[in-house]
Amino acid sequence: MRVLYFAWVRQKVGLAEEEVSPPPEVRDVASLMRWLAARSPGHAEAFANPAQIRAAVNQEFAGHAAAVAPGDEVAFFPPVTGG
Amino acid sequence: MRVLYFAWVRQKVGLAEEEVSPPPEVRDVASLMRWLAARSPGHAEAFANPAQIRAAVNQEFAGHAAAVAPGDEVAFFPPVTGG
Amino acid sequence: MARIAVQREAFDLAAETRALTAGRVDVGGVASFIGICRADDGLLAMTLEHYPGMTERAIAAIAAEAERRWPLSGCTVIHRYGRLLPGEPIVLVLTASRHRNAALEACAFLIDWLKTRAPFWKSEEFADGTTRWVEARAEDDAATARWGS
Amino acid sequence: MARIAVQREAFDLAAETRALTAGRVDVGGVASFIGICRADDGLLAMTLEHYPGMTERAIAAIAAEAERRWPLSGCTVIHRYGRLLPGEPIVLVLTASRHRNAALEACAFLIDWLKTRAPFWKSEEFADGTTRWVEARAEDDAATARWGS
Repeated sequence: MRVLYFAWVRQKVGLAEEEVSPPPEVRDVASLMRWLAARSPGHAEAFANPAQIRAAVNQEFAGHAAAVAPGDEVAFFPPVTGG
Repeated sequence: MRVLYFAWVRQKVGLAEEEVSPPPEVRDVASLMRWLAARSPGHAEAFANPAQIRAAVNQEFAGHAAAVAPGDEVAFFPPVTGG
Repeated sequence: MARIAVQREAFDLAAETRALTAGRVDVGGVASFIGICRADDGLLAMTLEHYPGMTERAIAAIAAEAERRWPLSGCTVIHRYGRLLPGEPIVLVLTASRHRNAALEACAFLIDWLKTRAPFWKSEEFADGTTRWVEARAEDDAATARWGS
Repeated sequence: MARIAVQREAFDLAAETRALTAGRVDVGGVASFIGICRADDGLLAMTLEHYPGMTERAIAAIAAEAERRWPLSGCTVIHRYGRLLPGEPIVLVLTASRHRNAALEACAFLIDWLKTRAPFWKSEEFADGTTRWVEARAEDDAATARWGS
């Protein structure tokens, strides 16, 4: 699974992207965030308040209940500020 | 008094503008239209249906009850179609 | 203070946009609208007649109303007259503001009011040799009315 | 089919406008909006980060929604990324239609949806050496919400 980070999520994690292999019980965005938070102090800080985090699964915006599976591209970022 | 005509009013009257000296009882746009209508068959045709005519007095849109006086510039035209 | 022009010539969108923003760092958005002559029903050309003197005053009054309603940093209205061919631009409205909504709303307001409050008349020439004066449309009056008076 | 571009470079408003109208005689109006970097609060520069790949898809989806809602003859969205200085343009939205209202409304819709549905993030640099991420604003969500979903 490819995980991407943007904006202050990227800065806190300290990585723009990483390949991860979460265990089978990680089936949705919310559980993936909890699992990623345990990887480093930076990850923990980035995911300390999940309500601040938005996600995309395979380049489509996705809620925290959305399913994730091996092979997916999952991105985490703050609310967008385009335009 | 300077009177100007635009669009099909101008075409029907056959003039773009003329200097006129209406009698003192011509005090508003409506009575000026009635007085002008008697000047020629073209004027009569142009002013046959006063409801189709809009006016400006001294370059400001004016209703048919608006006052007119010697020295004014009065214009007659169909509803505008700008933009 | 708006820039108003009534002219035969075409206008330069890029130059007019630059003029509204050059040297400024407080403009967050520029909205524009260009009205263009369409070739509906075999139209060959359109001739716009206007009321020199009053036209400039009327457009300036419309622009002043937009500046009263929205916090604009700049506003440009250029309206052409004379004979125009299909595809040719007729009118340009440009509005600049700190905020996008002010620019966008003022731009829509200006073009709606120009339709019903600027002294222009359009005569259309068709392929079959006929000509006709464009009549005012009830939907343009409705579009003006939605802004109140 | 909209033209979508996500690029570092500035865009050419006049050329993009011409591209939407060249050779056509059925376009009655072209509306545009340009978003520009402001120097608020001592801002020195703004850096836009985006999500390559998803950005183009998200903008294409927003443009397709505009084309579903309004009868557009053309639509262009160009969004820049990278470091931009005050006064520099950030985003261009252009819409063309037979009718002015369709062009104007679709243009306003597109910029509202880009604010809240395109994956961009802005980091601001200030004269005092600090930087901060621009936070999403409730009023942008409200502006998006007014169009329904």
